[in-house]
Parts: sequence; structure tokens; C-alpha cells
Amino acid sequence: MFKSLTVREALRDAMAEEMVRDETVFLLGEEVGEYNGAYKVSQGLLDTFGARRVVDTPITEHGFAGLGVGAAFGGLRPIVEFMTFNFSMQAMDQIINSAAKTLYMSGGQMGCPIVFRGPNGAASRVGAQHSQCYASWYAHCPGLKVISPYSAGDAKALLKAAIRDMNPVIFLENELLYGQTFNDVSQDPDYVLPIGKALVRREGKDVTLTAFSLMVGKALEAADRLAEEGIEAEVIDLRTLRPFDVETIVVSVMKTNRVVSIEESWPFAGIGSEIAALLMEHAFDYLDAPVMRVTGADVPMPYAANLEHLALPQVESIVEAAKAVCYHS
Amino acid sequence: MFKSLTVREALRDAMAEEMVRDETVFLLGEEVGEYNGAYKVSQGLLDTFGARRVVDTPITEHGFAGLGVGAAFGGLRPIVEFMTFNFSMQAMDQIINSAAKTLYMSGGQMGCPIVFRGPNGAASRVGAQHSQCYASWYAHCPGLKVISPYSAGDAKALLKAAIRDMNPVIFLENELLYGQTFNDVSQDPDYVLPIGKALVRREGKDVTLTAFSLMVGKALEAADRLAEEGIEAEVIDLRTLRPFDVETIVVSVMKTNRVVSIEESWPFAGIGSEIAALLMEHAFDYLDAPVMRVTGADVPMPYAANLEHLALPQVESIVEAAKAVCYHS
Amino acid sequence: MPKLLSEKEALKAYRDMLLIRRFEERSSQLYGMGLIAGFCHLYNGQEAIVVGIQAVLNPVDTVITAYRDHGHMLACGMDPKGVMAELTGRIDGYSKGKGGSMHMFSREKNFFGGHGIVGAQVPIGTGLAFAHKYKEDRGVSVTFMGEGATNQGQVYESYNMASLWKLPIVYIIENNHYGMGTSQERSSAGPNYYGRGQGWNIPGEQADGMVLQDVMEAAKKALDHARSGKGPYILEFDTYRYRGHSMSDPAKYRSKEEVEEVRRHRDPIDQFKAYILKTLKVKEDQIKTIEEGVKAIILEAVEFAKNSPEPDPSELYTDVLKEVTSHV
Amino acid sequence: MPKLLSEKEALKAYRDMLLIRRFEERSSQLYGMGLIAGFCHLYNGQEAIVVGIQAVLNPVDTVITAYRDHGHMLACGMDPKGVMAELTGRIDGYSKGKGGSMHMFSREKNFFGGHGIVGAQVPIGTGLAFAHKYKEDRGVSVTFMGEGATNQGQVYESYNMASLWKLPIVYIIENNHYGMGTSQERSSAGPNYYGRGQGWNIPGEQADGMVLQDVMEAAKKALDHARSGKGPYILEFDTYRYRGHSMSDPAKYRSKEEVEEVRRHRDPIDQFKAYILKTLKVKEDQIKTIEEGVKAIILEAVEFAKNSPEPDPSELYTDVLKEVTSHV
Ligand SMILES: Cc1ncc(C[n+]2csc(CCOP(=O)(O)OP(=O)(O)O)c2C)c(N)n1
Ligand SMILES: Cc1ncc(C[n+]2csc(CCOP(=O)(O)OP(=O)(O)O)c2C)c(N)n1
Ligand SMILES: [Mg+2]
Ligand SMILES: [Mg+2]
Repeated sequence: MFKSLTVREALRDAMAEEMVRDETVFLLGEEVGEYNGAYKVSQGLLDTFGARRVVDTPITEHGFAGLGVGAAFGGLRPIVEFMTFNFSMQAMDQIINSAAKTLYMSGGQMGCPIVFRGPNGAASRVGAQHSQCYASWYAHCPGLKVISPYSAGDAKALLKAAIRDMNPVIFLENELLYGQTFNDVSQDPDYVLPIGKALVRREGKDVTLTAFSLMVGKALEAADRLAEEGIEAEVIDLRTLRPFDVETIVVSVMKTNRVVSIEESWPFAGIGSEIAALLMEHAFDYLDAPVMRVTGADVPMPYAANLEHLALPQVESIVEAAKAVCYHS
Repeated sequence: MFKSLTVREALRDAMAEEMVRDETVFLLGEEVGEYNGAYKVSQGLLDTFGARRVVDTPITEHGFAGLGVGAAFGGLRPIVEFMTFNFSMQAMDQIINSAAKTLYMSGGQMGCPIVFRGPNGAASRVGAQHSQCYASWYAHCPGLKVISPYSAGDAKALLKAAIRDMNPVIFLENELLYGQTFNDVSQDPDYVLPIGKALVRREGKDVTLTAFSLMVGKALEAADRLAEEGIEAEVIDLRTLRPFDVETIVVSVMKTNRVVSIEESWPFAGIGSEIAALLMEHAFDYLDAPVMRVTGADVPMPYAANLEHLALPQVESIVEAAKAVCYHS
Repeated sequence: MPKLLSEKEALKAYRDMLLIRRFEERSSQLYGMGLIAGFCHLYNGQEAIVVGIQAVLNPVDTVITAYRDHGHMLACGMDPKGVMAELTGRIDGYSKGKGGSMHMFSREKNFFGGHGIVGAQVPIGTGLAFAHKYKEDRGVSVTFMGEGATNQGQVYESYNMASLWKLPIVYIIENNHYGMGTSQERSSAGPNYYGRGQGWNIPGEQADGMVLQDVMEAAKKALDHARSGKGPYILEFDTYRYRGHSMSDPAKYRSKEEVEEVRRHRDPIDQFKAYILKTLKVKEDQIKTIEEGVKAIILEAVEFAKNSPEPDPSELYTDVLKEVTSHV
Repeated sequence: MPKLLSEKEALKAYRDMLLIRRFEERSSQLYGMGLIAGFCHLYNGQEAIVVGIQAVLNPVDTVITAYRDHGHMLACGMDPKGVMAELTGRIDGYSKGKGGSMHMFSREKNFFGGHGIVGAQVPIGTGLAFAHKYKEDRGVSVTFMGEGATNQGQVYESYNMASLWKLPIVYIIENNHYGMGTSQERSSAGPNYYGRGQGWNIPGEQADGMVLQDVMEAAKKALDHARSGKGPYILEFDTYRYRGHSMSDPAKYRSKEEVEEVRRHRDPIDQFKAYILKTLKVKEDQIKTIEEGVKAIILEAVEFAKNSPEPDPSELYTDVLKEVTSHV
């Protein structure tokens, strides 16, 4: 029942299945059709569903994001692909002011069921303008749901949930994960995951590592290394950033009493900051050490290979942070 | 030497003095000229400096923010007024990708000395699209400086510092403060404040209240009330959000061992979250209670008078939070 | 003209324009009394545009506009009570009091808002047109904007997609010559607004927005174009707003004479009244009856809006997310 | 033609086009070898545009473009060594290795980048024009964009301000008929791009971007217009890129024949070479000398770029903020 697929294939299958299920679901974005996706996520969809439902757009993010919002108001269920989320900054006003706030401003009348998806954060060597992580910006804003999966199975089941959701959903993928294979992909077209639930990907009793997207892989690697040194790390894949599953983290902390938060974005007012604040509020007496943050460097992303490596969280820094909160040297 | 002025007048004077001092400083934005500013902040500047230096723009935030960036690259020192920061969302890409990142991407060659200023957060009863606080979004991003003053004196001295700064500065004002008078305004045209320093506005030993902009006033009121109940609150006016003055807070916490962070924005990944995280890292052993956050409600801003009141931090909730961290009932 | 309007239709149009005018006058009063707050943008002077256009729409057609939206809502048949109660921020308002003047909607009447960010409604309206085409429901999206808004880049991004994909949409530019305090001349380069679509192969034309019949004629042509699958059309209407930009604008950027001149010689309601009296031979007392009817409706709306309760505090946290998922 | 180019100038133009072509060929190789990474957009085929325009610029004029920028940098006299070292991400690159292919600048040569976000350079270039006018330095901003970028709304927001304020700017549209895999027909409504400025009273014209002399002639006219205070001008050049959109694009959306057709009959370097051989009677061995000179420069650049060290790790945290304040 679970199959091996790349994240790229899993995402494509999620869209294809939902497009089969619901005639109002369509895909809109740059190069999603004839090119089969800039990163080939929409491979084959144009052939299967035709140009009515797989729509290539001009390079006008502000305009086509707003068009998507209007189509959602008009009764359709758009999936809007940003070639990368970096370009969503041009569309920010439509995403926040039109998509996220209108349900509330209308007293519940104007739902906006839309998915904005695409790769978020750094790819490889693409420089500052193409490497920003938008997780904390979007997670800051009520009216949105924000998902950022790691495995192919989660990517599929959560994207399907996002497409079925009645709200605007920000679906943050990662270019470096697209080619990665996972054997956890459900083939059941009715299989969806609930939005808003974190997953304990590895159990451990000594320290909790929280991460999302690509960083889950790094956290798991770090946990392997830590195990060699006798530290049992519990790894939590956050999966959804809004609504945020603080419970799963608190339960873990009650056991481990130590947390390292990992994210590739900038530290200030990031996801790790929120975790620190939430744990203050919900688990203050269980913390034997301060929550430690491993984050991207507080700089725009450099192009040079060595600097880019230094700018991003690496397994070594996670291991070090975990040891530090365990007071283990 | 210090004079009584409204925040509105202080901001105007700051701009006027800097425009006298430096011929390359100019003001650009909607209604800044003939209308004397939508909120009258630029009152009289067109008359004094003429249309070359006080430039009314079309309603095209994306375009004129980018034009400002280009003018800064070209050797000028633009002050770009957003009628409110809500409209800066349309210009977000130019602010972050062009203004904030280019110095780094150019290896230090392309400085962008520009000030983006205007009212931030909620005014009164203007609804969800006009009431967002952008403090944590901007403070998240390296390459920017972010200032949000409370008093007229700080507004003047920090806006002058911002205009003289070689970097892009986000200057977050508050519409509800414009008409408020403070007697702390220096008349010395050379008086500037350093960016990046918080100010202890009231000393106290029992609990630290941190706030910025309008919320400083609420924190001071809360401190008065707390004093009546025998709790001595120390009130810190953050003033600058990036770079962030964690030292001043830590010094205070070493004394009070308790912190309440106040901000009008949404809680998730806000300034309060960052303060919690920083205090974990820098003052874990000094905290006798978890950092408590008083924030805006996690909803788009409602229009109805009663709901708007509930959506924003009020003095009562600050008092309650302070008592809670003091374990005082 | 008889082609356009029967007597009955003419009287309805007159009534609708008057309803809007009186509604706005009352809004202004309530604002002064502190019952309405925040931004409140009145439509006085521009009534012929929405009423004229509404007259040629089909029920399936959708309407969207900016924040100067009271007229659009009343014209498309939304209940003045619900609109006024929204202005006062009460639970019986169209948005339960959470939206206010700028943010009202009616799915029932196909009115899609009420948007506060200048220009934002234009791509959204283009998306409504996309949905019409996708669903093949033969509807047209009627997307209004001010002349100030036409400088927004997202307008041209929309024109491009609408033209490329032949979307059924009519873009309506309500040119009242000012965007807040900035006159058209100071905000906009180019000979006109309706012609800016040419660069995207979109036909456009201009008409007098103070003359209801002219509005209808132009609108009919544009709607026919869009309905017949030929793609977008742009209409620019020459109009004028009598009041300041919003309730807080004293409008010092123009002379009293300029305003008076328009009020006296070009008022859309006066012009239309003269027309129906003269050409359609409508009787003065028919007009009187209409005027009294309107008065009663407005009074009722005001009473309703004053007496409707504030939303329950629990409403603060509702409507942030919709918690049902779709299972077709 | 003799009006436009002396023999010396013609040979320089030939050399510059060739330099760009060879530079790009080498970039492609180094990319294949893993020495260059990330996005890398080559300029092969479009050389006549930047070289032709550069030939009519004054030193005070400023240039800005998007990410397909190697040609622009070489044409304006930036050192191939520094450009290549940036491509390899080394400390001697124009941005100390921090910017890469898309993000290089030279204040000295008045080259303002190198911008990765489609369309973003257009308001920025308009701001450079604003600065020229403000400083009264008689400079013109020359702002390049692809035909795909012309659909961006910020372009029309820029047109509006440039025309309103009569800014000295020439907008250059390099129409290579594709934006990534999307052909012009699928991305853009309207009869052409140069004419889209009409709605803002901006004159425009089109020329063959594969013929250096045509580029120069059109550019001279446009620059004269902007320099003389008449405001913006739009030039659209018909051109072609031989390579995929970036190094990772196999360009399956067009046929090999289409590419070959252009290479064979319209190549800007071949055409210009034929012209100078025939009309200017330049000798074959003069050409040879130039070609060898170019070869040597490129080899030197490659060696330099390979041998320049990576930036010191401490560079990670420099250049985030500039820590001096201005005291005039
Ligand atoms: C993006 C944005 N910028 C600025 C504003 C503030 N604002 C509200 S209405 C307005 C003027 C709009 O003028 P116009 O489009 O002509 O419409 P009118 O008010 O005349 O109906 C401005 C500047 C806004 N709401 N949104
Ligand atoms: C806002 C934005 N959206 C998408 C992209 C991805 N992208 C980079 S180049 C490009 C195509 C641009 O085509 P065109 O303007 O014709 O320039 P050309 O590459 O042909 O020189 C796209 C879609 C981007 N960089 N920025
Ligand atoms: Mg107007
Ligand atoms: Mg192109």
C-alpha cells in the first residue's frame, strides 16, 4: 500500500488525483504546462488534463496570484505554483490582504480555497534573491494554513489535504528534496493527512530536535551521529507551521527536557523563536536547558560555495547544539 | 534645549532639518506634497523645498519603492513615505530583494541609503487590510535596520539617524501617536540618537515590560497601575527592532527576573517570540517565570468597535500578565 | 433611448440613484455622530455609473469594486439595512460588523466586494472572469476601479491575461478626476485611460458617467462584446465625486466652484429626472412617491443599523478559518 | 553607416561582440566542469544589442539589466577576469564571490546590475533616471528587460512615472521571443511591446537586434530624445538566444531548425564581420588579430577565475550593513 516515490512524483500524483476527483481543481503558474514545470513537478499534467486546467501564465506573480484568489471566490479551487516562493513576494499583498483576510472581513461569507505552492528556501548556489525561506512570515499571519513537508508520503497526503481545505494554504516545498525518494507514499486516492499535526520521526529520550522540510533530514542524520555518542535524540517533523502543533513538542519535552530547533531561515522572529516562546509558556518547568536554535546565518544568502555551506545549518552544528543542551562535551 | 512637540511635528522637523543639511535628501510618496501628507506629517515641506524634493507619486507602491531604490543607488537619499505600511506589501519585493540584499550581493559595492517610513499597525476602525503590524516581518530580514519609536524626541532623533544611515531603514510610525505631545524634542539639528539602543523609560525591580511604539504608552500606564498594587515595573522602550538591543533587556531581567513583552501584532513569530528565545539564550538562569507575551489577537483586525478593542493589547491585559509572572493575584 | 429603458425601468433607475444618494447623505450624518468610524468613502455624484451598468447585467454576472462601494451594493440589490448595519459595525451587517464600509460582500447578489487595497480588486475580478469561462456559465465579470487605481501595475498584468485568454470581463474606470488629493493630471501620463488597453489588444471607449443613458449604452456594448467570447473591454466614465475622498478629507485641493459647477449642470440624478419628466412624461407625483419610498427605506435602515447589537465578543475568533473540507 | 562608426570603432565593436561570445562559450564549459553553479544565463546571439547601445552612450549614462548580464558587463568595459571570477564564486569576483552570475555591479563603469527578480530592474532603472535628473548630470538611464519581463506590472508603473516626470531613460526590450520555455505568443497579448508605451505617451520603436548598425541607429535616436529632456523612449529589439534559458534548460520548446536558421542567417557577429570586410574593407588578418586577442583575454580570465581563492569564511558576515553614516 505504500510505495517508493520521489517527492516530485508524490506532489504530481497528489495534484493529479485531486484533479480527477474534483473538476474545479486546476493548476496555474509559470511553465507548469508545456514545460512540465520549471522543476518538473507538474510533469505530464498538461497532457492528462489539457490547457483548460493546466494554465501557463505570464511572469506576473502579483496578477496571477490575484487571479487565483478571484477564481477561488468564483467557486474554483486553484493551485497556484510559484516557480519559487521568492517570487511570491511580488504577490504578497494578494496572498495576505485578499486571500487570508477576506473570510474574516466578510463575516464568514467569502471563503478562499486556494493553494499556493512551490519550492521555498535555498536551492543550490542561486544567491540571495532566490534563497529566502518564507516559513515564519507566512506562519505569522492568521487566515492562512502553512505546511512544509519533508517526506514524499507527507508531501502527497498533505498537498491533497491542502487542496481539499476551504482556506488559503501556503505549501512550502524544497527544491533539494524533489529528487529524494521515500517509501512512504500511499497509493490510496482517499488517503489524506490532517493539517496541523507534527510527527515524531525518531524516538529518543535525551533531547528533542524539531525541524521541517529539508532540515528534517539533517536532524535525522544528526540523531544518528548523536546515537553513536550515546545521546538518544527524538526528532519531530513539524510538517505544519500554522496551525502549530505545540502539543507534540511539549509531550516530547516532558520526556527529554531539552530542545534544539532547526530551520534554514534567519533567526530573528523565526519558527525557532516561536518554539522558544511556546515552550516558555507551556513547558517552562520541564526545560533543563534553554531551547537552542540552529538557523541559517543572519545574512542574505551568498553565492560562493564555501560561504553558502557556512550560511546553512549543517549536521555538525545540530550535533553540537544537541550536545550543548545536554551539557555533554 | 528640549521642546514640546507632537510626534507629527517632530517627524516633519527631522525631515526638514535633514533636507537642509543634505541636498540629496528628498521625500517621495503619495500625497506628501500638495496635500501635505495624508496624515499631515509632511506639512509645509513642499512649500519650503519645492516639487523637486517633495514628490507626489501615483498610487504605485511597487514602482515608486523601486524608483527610490534606484535613486539611492544613483547617489540620492530618498525618504519614501508609505501612506501606511499596509501598502508596503505591494512593494515588498523591492524592499527586501533590491534594497536589503544588494549590498551583500555586490560584495559591499552597492549601498542603498533609503528610508521607508509611514504609519504601521492599527489606526482606529480601519479594518483588516489597513491594520497590520509589520514589525516582525521586517525585523526578520538582514540587510535592513528597523526602527519603531514612541516619543516625539525619539521619533525626531531616530528619523534623523535613519536618514543619515547608509543602509535601508524601515521606520515604523503609528497613526495614533501622531497627535501626541512629548516634551523631549531636541532642537539641536545635530542631535541624533544611535540606532540599535533601547531605553529604560521607567525603572522598577519587580518585572520588566518591553514594548515599542504605541504600546510603550500602554506599558507605562500599566506600570502606574501596578505601582498602586505594589509592583514596581521596569518599562523598556525597544525603539529599534533590528539590530536588536538584547543587552538592555538582559540587564533588566537580571534585576527583575520576570518579563512581559507587549506588541500589537500577531503572536506567532513576533517580536515577543524573539525576546523569549533571546532570553532563553542569554538569561535562562535569571528567569523566575516564563516570558509572557501580550499581543494582538491572532485574527485579522475586525472593524466593530468592541471587537477591535478586544483584538488589541489593553492596559488591563498587561497588568494581568505582569501580575501573573509575579505570581501575584 | 426607448430601446434602453421602459418607463418602469427608468423609474427603477431613478429610484436606485436616489437611494444611493440619500444613503450616502445619511452615512455622512451617522459618521458625524460617531456611529460610523474609520474610512468611509461616499459615492455621491457617481450614481449613474453603477445604476446604469447594473441595468444591463444578467444575474450570473459578477461585480467587484474597491472601497467606494456603497453604491455598487445598493445597485445590485443588497439590503440597505445590512449595508448600514455594517457601517455601524453591528452583527446584522453584511460582514457581521467585522468588515466595515470597505469590506462587504454578497454571494447571493454576486457582489464580490469591497476591497481596501487600491488595484487589488482588478486581478481578483479577472479571476472571477476566469471562473466564468472555466465554468462556462456565460457570466461576465464587471470590475470597477478608480482612475487613480489604473496606474497600478497589477491592472496591466490583468489586462494581459484577460486578453491572452479572452476572458469575459469588462473593466470599468470611474474617472472622477481625483485619487485622494491628486488630480488626474498629476497622477497619470497618457492621453486617456480607456486607450491604455490597446497595447494588449483590448478595445476601450469613454462615455459620460453623469448621464445614465450614456452609461447604459456603453455598458451594453461592452457586455455584449465580453459575453460573446471576444474577451475584455474597457470603459472609462467621466464622473465626479461631490464629497471629499473619505469622510476625513476636507478636499482643499479643488475649488468650491468646481464642485458647484458639476452639481448644478451635470448632476446625474437631476439630469435623469429632467429626462424622464420631459421625454417619458413621467408625472411629478410619481417622482414624489419614489422619493418618499426612498426616504422611508433609508430611515428604516438607519434605525435598524442603530439598534442592531454589536457582535458578541466570541465573534473575535470566528471566521478566521473555515473548518470544513471539501469532499465532492 | 560611416556616420555611425569609424573603422576603429567598428573593430572595437567587432571585438566586443566576439569577447562576449567567447566569454559565454567558456562560461558554459566551466559550468559543465562544475566551476560555475546555480543559475547562469548566457547571452550568445544577443551581442549586437549591448555592444551597439554601449557605442552611443556617454560615460555618465547608467546601465541596468536583469540576470542575463554578462554581455552588458563586458560591453561597458568591466574586466572579464573579475566577471569570470564572480562566476566561479571567488574573492576576486566583482561581488567577492557573494553575488554570482546574476548579481554583479560596477559603480566605476556605471553598471548597476545584475538583478534576479524579473522586472525589478525596471523601477530601479527609473530611479537612476530620477537621480540623473535630480543631479542634473545630463546622464540617461538605459534600462534593459526581456520581452517576458515586459508583462510585469512594475514596468507600467515605471512608464507612468517616467513619462509624468519626463525622466531621462531609454527602456530597452530585448525580445528574444522566449521567456524560459514560454514563447512570446503565449505570454503576451498585444501587437508588439514597443507600442505599449503609447498609453503613457511614450514613443517607441522596433529594430533588428541582430544588426549592430540598426541597433546603434535606433539607440542614438532614443538617447538623443531622452538626453534632450523629452522624457522616456522605448526600444524593442528583435533578437534570439542560442542557448537554453539558463544552463539547466535543454530548450525542448523550440526546434533545432529554428535555432540553426537564426545562427546561419542572422548571427550578429557573422553579419557584422561580413559588413566590415566588405564595406569597410577591413583585412582578414586584422580580424585574425582581434580574434587572437580575444582568445588570450578569455584564457587569462579563466585562469584567473580558477586560481582566485574562495572568499574567507569571515566574509559571510561582512557587507550585510554598511557601518558608516553620512555627514555632509
Ligand atoms: C495600495 C494602496 N495605496 C494607497 C492606498 C490609499 N488610498 C486609498 S483610496 C486612494 C485613492 C484612489 O483613487 P481612485 O483610484 O481614483 O479612486 P477614487 O477614490 O477616486 O474612487 C488612496 C491613495 C490604498 N488603499 N492602497
Ligand atoms: C518575479 C520572477 N518570476 C519568475 C522568475 C523566474 N524566471 C527567471 S528568468 C525568467 C524568464 C524571463 O524571460 P525574459 O524576460 O524574456 O528574459 P530572457 O530570459 O529571455 O532574457 C523567469 C520566468 C524570476 N526570476 N522572477
Ligand atoms: Mg478617482
Ligand atoms: Mg526573452
